[in-house]
Amino acid sequence: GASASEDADAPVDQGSPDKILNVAFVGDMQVPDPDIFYEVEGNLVVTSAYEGLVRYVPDSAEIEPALAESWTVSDDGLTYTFALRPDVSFPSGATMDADTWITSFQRRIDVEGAPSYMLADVVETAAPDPLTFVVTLGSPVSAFLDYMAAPYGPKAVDPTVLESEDGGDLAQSYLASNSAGTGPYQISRFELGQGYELTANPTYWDGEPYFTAIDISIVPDVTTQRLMLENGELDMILHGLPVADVESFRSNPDFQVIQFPVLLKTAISANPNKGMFEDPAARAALQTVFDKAALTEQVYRDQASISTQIYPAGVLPAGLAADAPEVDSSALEALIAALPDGERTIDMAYSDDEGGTLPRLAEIVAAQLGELGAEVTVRPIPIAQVFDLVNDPLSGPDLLLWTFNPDAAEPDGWIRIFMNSEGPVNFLQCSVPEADALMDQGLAAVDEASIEQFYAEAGSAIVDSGCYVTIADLQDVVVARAGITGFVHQLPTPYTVRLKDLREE
Amino acid sequence: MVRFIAGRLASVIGVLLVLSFVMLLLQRYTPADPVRAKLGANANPELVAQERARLGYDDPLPLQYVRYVSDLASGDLQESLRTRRPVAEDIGDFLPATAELGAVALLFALFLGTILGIASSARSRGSGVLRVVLVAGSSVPVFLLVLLSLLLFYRQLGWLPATGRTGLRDAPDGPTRFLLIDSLIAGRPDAFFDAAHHLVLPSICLAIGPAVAIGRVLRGGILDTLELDYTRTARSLGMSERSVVLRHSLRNAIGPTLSIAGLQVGLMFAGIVVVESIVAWPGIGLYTVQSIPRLDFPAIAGVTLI
Amino acid sequence: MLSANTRSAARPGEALLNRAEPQQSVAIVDSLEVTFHRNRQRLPALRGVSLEVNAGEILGLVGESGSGKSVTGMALLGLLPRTAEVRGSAVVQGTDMVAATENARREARRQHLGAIFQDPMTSLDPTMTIGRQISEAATSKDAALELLRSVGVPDPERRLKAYPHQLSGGLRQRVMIAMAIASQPSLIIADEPTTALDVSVQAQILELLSELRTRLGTSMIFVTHDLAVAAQIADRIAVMYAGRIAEIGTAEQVFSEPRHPYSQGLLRSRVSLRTDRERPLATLSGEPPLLHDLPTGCPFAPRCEHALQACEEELPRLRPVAASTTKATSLTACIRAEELDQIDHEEAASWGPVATELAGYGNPRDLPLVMDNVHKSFTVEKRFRHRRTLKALRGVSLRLERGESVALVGESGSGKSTLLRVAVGLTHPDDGEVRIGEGEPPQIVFQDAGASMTPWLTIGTLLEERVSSASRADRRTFAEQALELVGLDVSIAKAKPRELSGGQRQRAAIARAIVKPPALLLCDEPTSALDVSLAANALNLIGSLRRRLGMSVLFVTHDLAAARLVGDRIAVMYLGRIVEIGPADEVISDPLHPYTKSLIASMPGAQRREAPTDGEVPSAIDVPAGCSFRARCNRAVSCCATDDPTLVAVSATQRSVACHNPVSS
Amino acid sequence: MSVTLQEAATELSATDSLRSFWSRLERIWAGARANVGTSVIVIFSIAALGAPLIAPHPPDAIVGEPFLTPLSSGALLGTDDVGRDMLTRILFGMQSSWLSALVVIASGVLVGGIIGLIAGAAGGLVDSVLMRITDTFLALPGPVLAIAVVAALGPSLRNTLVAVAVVWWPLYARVVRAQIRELAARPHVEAAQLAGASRLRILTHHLLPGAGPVAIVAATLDVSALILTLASLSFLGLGAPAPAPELGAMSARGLPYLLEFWWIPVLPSVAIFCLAVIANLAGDAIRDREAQR
Ligand SMILES: Nc1ncnc2c1ncn2[C@@H]1O[C@H](COP(=O)(O)OP(=O)(O)OP(=O)(O)O)[C@@H](O)[C@H]1O
Ligand SMILES: Nc1ncnc2c1ncn2[C@@H]1O[C@H](COP(=O)(O)OP(=O)(O)OP(=O)(O)O)[C@@H](O)[C@H]1O
Ligand SMILES: [Mg+2]
Ligand SMILES: [Mg+2]
Repeated sequence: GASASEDADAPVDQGSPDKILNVAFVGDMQVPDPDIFYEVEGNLVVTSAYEGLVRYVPDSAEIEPALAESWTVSDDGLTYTFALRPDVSFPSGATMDADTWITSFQRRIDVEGAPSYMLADVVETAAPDPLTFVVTLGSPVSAFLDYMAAPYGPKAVDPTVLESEDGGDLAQSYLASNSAGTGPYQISRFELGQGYELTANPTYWDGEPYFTAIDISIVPDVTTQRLMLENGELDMILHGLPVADVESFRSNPDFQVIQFPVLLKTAISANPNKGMFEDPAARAALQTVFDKAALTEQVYRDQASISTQIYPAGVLPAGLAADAPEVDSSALEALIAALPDGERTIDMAYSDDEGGTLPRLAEIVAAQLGELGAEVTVRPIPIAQVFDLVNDPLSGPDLLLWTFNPDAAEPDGWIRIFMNSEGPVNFLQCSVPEADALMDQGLAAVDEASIEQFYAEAGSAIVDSGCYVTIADLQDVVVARAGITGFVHQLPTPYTVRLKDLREE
Repeated sequence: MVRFIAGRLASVIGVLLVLSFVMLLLQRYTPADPVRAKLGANANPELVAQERARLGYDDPLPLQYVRYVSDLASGDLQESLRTRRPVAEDIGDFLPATAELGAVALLFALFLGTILGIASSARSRGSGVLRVVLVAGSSVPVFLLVLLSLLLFYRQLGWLPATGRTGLRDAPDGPTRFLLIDSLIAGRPDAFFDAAHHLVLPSICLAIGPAVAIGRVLRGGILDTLELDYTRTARSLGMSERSVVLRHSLRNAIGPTLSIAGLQVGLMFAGIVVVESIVAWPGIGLYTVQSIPRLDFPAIAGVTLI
Repeated sequence: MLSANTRSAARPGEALLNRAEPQQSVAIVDSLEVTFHRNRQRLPALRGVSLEVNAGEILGLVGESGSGKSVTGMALLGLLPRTAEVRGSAVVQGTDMVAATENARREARRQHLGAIFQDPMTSLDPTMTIGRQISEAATSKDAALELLRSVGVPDPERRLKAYPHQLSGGLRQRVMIAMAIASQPSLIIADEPTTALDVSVQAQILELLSELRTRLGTSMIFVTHDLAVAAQIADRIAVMYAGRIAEIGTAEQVFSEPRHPYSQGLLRSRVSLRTDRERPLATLSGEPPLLHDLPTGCPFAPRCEHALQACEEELPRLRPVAASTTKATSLTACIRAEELDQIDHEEAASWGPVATELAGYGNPRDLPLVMDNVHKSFTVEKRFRHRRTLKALRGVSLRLERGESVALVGESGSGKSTLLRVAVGLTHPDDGEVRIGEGEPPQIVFQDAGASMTPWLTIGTLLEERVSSASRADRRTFAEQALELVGLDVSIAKAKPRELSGGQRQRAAIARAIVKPPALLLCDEPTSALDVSLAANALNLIGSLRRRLGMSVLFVTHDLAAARLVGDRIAVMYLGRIVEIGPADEVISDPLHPYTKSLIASMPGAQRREAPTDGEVPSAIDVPAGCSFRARCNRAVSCCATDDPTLVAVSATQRSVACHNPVSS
Repeated sequence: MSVTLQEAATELSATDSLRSFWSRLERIWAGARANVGTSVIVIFSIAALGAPLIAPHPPDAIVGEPFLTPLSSGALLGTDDVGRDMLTRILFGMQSSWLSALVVIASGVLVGGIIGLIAGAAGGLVDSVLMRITDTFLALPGPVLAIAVVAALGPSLRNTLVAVAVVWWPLYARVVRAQIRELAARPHVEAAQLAGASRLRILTHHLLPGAGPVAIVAATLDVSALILTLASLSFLGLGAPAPAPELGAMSARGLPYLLEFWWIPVLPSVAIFCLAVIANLAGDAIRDREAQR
């Protein structure tokens, strides 16, 4: 067995060919229903159990075939035709065909889960023949193919299961703890609070996975996770280890540290509706205050790269929508000095979700602003309250520090939800009408070049508003037992590696 | 007797009514949007509005309250925003593990506390050391205590497992959902010992604080009773000091001690939450910890009501 | 002279004196010194006590509180606290309970010693059945049953399963005795075994103990503070004072012709049914010395009217002194023991008349207290069962004349305190009427003076509280006057209650009641917690104050002798009823109610014409139909079972009685 | 002549009052010394208040490189993950932990004391209603309520303290009530009633002072429990938020560094340990002293 568990009481069946990979989550995932699941923790499960029509090339924003062997897009950008792979079947024995996709799309729309927005513009699905799936949109959506490749994108769900387990709720109860996808693994145990088990899908179309089972336990405390990794009870830690701990594993020959680029950006939002940063000059001055390189080095060492674009790195070619000003703190210092007493306060908050690095970054940022003469207070805001800031920016903080990821490796999903005037998570309600118009044009555009152009300009407009100071693009850091190989990672799926490709020497 | 039970019942119902109202108020006036948290950043506003309506967040407060209470009366604690399962069901799943841990910890606490109480009141040899160890242990924040014990007993010595309730994949999931009991029922000594092995570290870490409190009360009680006339009677009959303590003092000091132990159960919860999240104990504490950042109010309220 | 020896049981040898034949003694205490330490002070509780206990003998140990009686007993049991510093020896059947190892002492306790303590309620473990507790002493269940039977516990099988609180006080004490004799010990230490009991039960227990002594031949050390009780049961008596034996001799000699001035004082201040009512009691002045501040010479010298210079210089040793009339020799620790006979005691002047300028009256024609057919019940909740009513007062009528003093006697639970509380309005009656004269409201002097004063307030504050409306300076004057009236130093106003001695405390409590003299003073057993000499002082004080201030007094006591002394009239209560009331001397000398008669017969030292009443006061929860005393009455007639007698005046006298068949003189 | 006399008189009274002042001070000091427990607590409170004076740096100042080990130059106990001086922060942390504990306990004793006093003295219906309410609060799992309150109102030390205080008083209400009941059954209360004391006076003069010692003993023994509870809540993210130097929060937030930079979580815990042990010892000392009486 792959599990090097030293737990004497756990009988490790040496003779069996079971190869078990042990990993841990820091908390329970949401339900593993592909049409509901919309979180970071848990991608590992959903993307192993289900597959979409297309997927991203590892570490790239390029799209490659998955369940669809090939695809075409009509010139008006309204019709997508997917040629399906013929040899794919579900564990139940049912084969994956165009009808599968019609029911899967319909289910996603009917379930009305968070990711259903991806299909909001679909007006028709059709199956001219069993291996051809045609999707018609009401208006062009330049990001549509990216949606299909996204971790939260539509997945093939076994129609026979949907029918037999319907239960009046579109099989939601069943899929809350079981899987019905074509992926390399199936959920064989799903116990909240205790852990989940995935077992290899023997009929997987792309060859049997090396590991026969994946055991996912829930271990909220990273120190405990680290101890378990050192004792061999875990084979890898996918995220959450403090930066310094990662460094110490790097020098330990029994372990390996693997890093991947990922769409995960840390930034500071300035509140243009109140306080010191109501003044555009102050916002502009703020953008130049921080030595991003030094900050990144101090907080993330080499587990992140300096942010140079308003978009997560990799979404647009380098140099577009640039956010890399010269460092100069004198402007803000002068501005603060000019403020009357009592107005030099800065209420800085950070979204309290990740635990690890944001508090530290917040404290360093606060200290730096303090040195410029501001009176900074720092407070965490629980993630649920961060989402509520939108409703009343005046009660929000002056500065908000956050780390978020887009759903797909395309620009619209990032800029539209975070930075559009109507954006559901435009936390501090920074409105840039010019950018709004540009991103609408970008979404409706059809050719590659103009799409890029529109989004680059929209991004620049946002940068010019001074509402954001991007700090760093984080990397996914995996610490694993030495000897495990075959790490494959996709840009928009943090904390996740492709389980199917893992092997052991 | 009937009166007594009726009175207790009435007060429990009163507690629940007040508590659920407080919970509702908190939930209502929280500057947070749990629905948005549930649906995610990209969810479109219509969907959010729909979901809010479905969960009744837009209804007037009294209506929400009536609904919550009537649901409560039928044993329905609403649905968790996080797990999307009925909170009652979640609690049913998570509670046994906590109950088992808590019960074992309480037993340890009683055991250690009793030994401490007896030893330090009889000033027997070694009681000083015991007292110092326990008082020191109880003065360390429990999270550090657990982690340091893990470092020692798991990493250095390898004597105890780190996480979970059991290392067995096929542990019995029997009628009581108490692993110790279930494995006995299923006739699985291996599972029993494995579960016990997993229980040792978290339950002792949890037990130390209450043990000191119990020991302190017990010592006071024993010292008090040792001054009493009936222990003098027992001595005059030629009983040894030890049997006087065991037969008479202990019996009479145990009452107040048990009521302290009862209070400790309440205080132990913070510890349970902490310990569960460190040793990944699949219990109600873990459930709560996960519900906090998501402002999963139905879940938090449910746990509080329990 | 009273004859102490009225018991029917024969003494095992009249010749027994203070010195036993060595082979016969079961316990020898030799130069025992016990010192405690508290607050860095040495407290020499015993200072060289030597005594012997002969086989089959009862040795009475008498003395005031703190004189070291219990310490002597505990030393013999080997149960002194470890912190005590002990010198000398206390050998019981060959084991030195001072020096032997813990195991040896325990073995001696198990085999040779038994103990009976004062409070049978607290001396038994409340959480264990009687059966289990006895089994700690007895070998088998049959043995336990046999033991219970032998100490006169009726229905022993049922009692084995009972818990202590389910038994009456007398039965509990019998259980204690059963446990003490279980191992057939050669010596029983009985530390005030009857002090907490009612007189009639006390008489029964004393009877039982001496009967057991003759039956089993066990020796006994009987600790008591009541000389009369000791005289009644003991063969020899040792009088202790400040950790030393002041005098030791035969019971008859010590009781009738004590040689030590302290013993004499004790005897004189004892209230009996023959004490002269017309004048204050003779008392011992002062209080016992504090242990941490003992005089170098005779510890009694500061209180002794015969003290000489020499007394203050040197500790007197015990030496034989012959008594003149009984011809018995006692050992007495007094250098002037022989001369004392020659000194005459002055009689105190008789009481003055009761003041006519009556205190605290609004309307001079008011009666201080009129109670008419007062009923009072309490609901006592029995767990898991329906509530039950306890009838504490069942139709009590009582009138107090101005300036009159009425003594209320009755056994524990008869409703005396309830009556007082109803009278002052602390409790409201269920039925009936209570009228109080206008003016200064009545005050109560409580049994436990310490407990009746707020521990953290000074005496001054407590006294001034009575006159809170007066100006600050006036309040102070009032308080000082009151302190002077009760004979306390004004400086005591600054002290807190626990800093005072027992006697001072009781005086301060009385002072509090008379800061503004009320028309009616109610006293709830104000002397029962006090030593003989202090009790006599308190009785004198109350007697003189009520006369000087013209107060009416309702004086509650369970001691008929005190009642007779204080009360112009005596009212006898039984189970929430007044069963007899009349002028004090008449009630005592010529009781009409059989209950009164039996109470008198139960008094220790009384010349008993008949045996004390059997049984104990039944529970006030289930008062039997008809006459409530019927079951214990030897004069019961048929109508007693059905008709409840009411209090009716006996024609041509001032007396009333509630009995169908009163005792005829 | 008369003038000088008067002067002499005033001078006399001045020295007199000075002397009485001194003797009073001496008495207070003697009392405090005898009262080991109380004095330890007082001394600690003073030290906690004085943290700003003793501490070498402001609590939030970055004084050097992050992760400096203890005994580095310039940072006696090292620096934390941001580069702030551990010693400074621990001193300030002791201040905030200690004062937090005292605030919660004081409010608990106050509220619980008043409720216990009223319930115990009134008896009957008032008593049973108040005690029902108290039991209700007692039945609340304190930490859970704290979790709910803090989850709702956001993490801040104040919210946590409020939440904890809400569930902390019932213990004192119980203790005080029991003691008051016991006292109320003593004859001294009836004696005071007969002496003409008003209800209020009986309450404040004849009952309340008697409940003081038990409440104080309970309170001192609770200090450590409270400090540890606050630390646990900090671990759950419910304590003082990020930069605030609060011992529990510092230790809890530093926990991920346990294996690499042990001093960051351990040293604050050591401080907690000291506080808890001191509070425990003080509580035991006070209790023993009370028991001796
Ligand atoms: N354990 C002890 N520690 C300190 N002093 C003690 C102790 N036991 C007794 N004493 C002191 O020794 C003295 C004698 O006590 P003892 O109990 O023998 O008195 P007593 O004659 O039995 O009085 P009482 O009639 O009150 O029972 C008292 O002053 C008492 O305070
Ligand atoms: N508050 C009360 N609640 C219930 N029962 C009471 C109460 N007060 C008195 N009793 C009961 O009423 C009866 C009479 O009590 P009371 O105190 O008047 O007797 P007493 O004659 O003063 O006895 P003692 O000599 O023991 O003081 C007793 O049985 C007692 O238990
Ligand atoms: Mg005694
Ligand atoms: Mg009474």
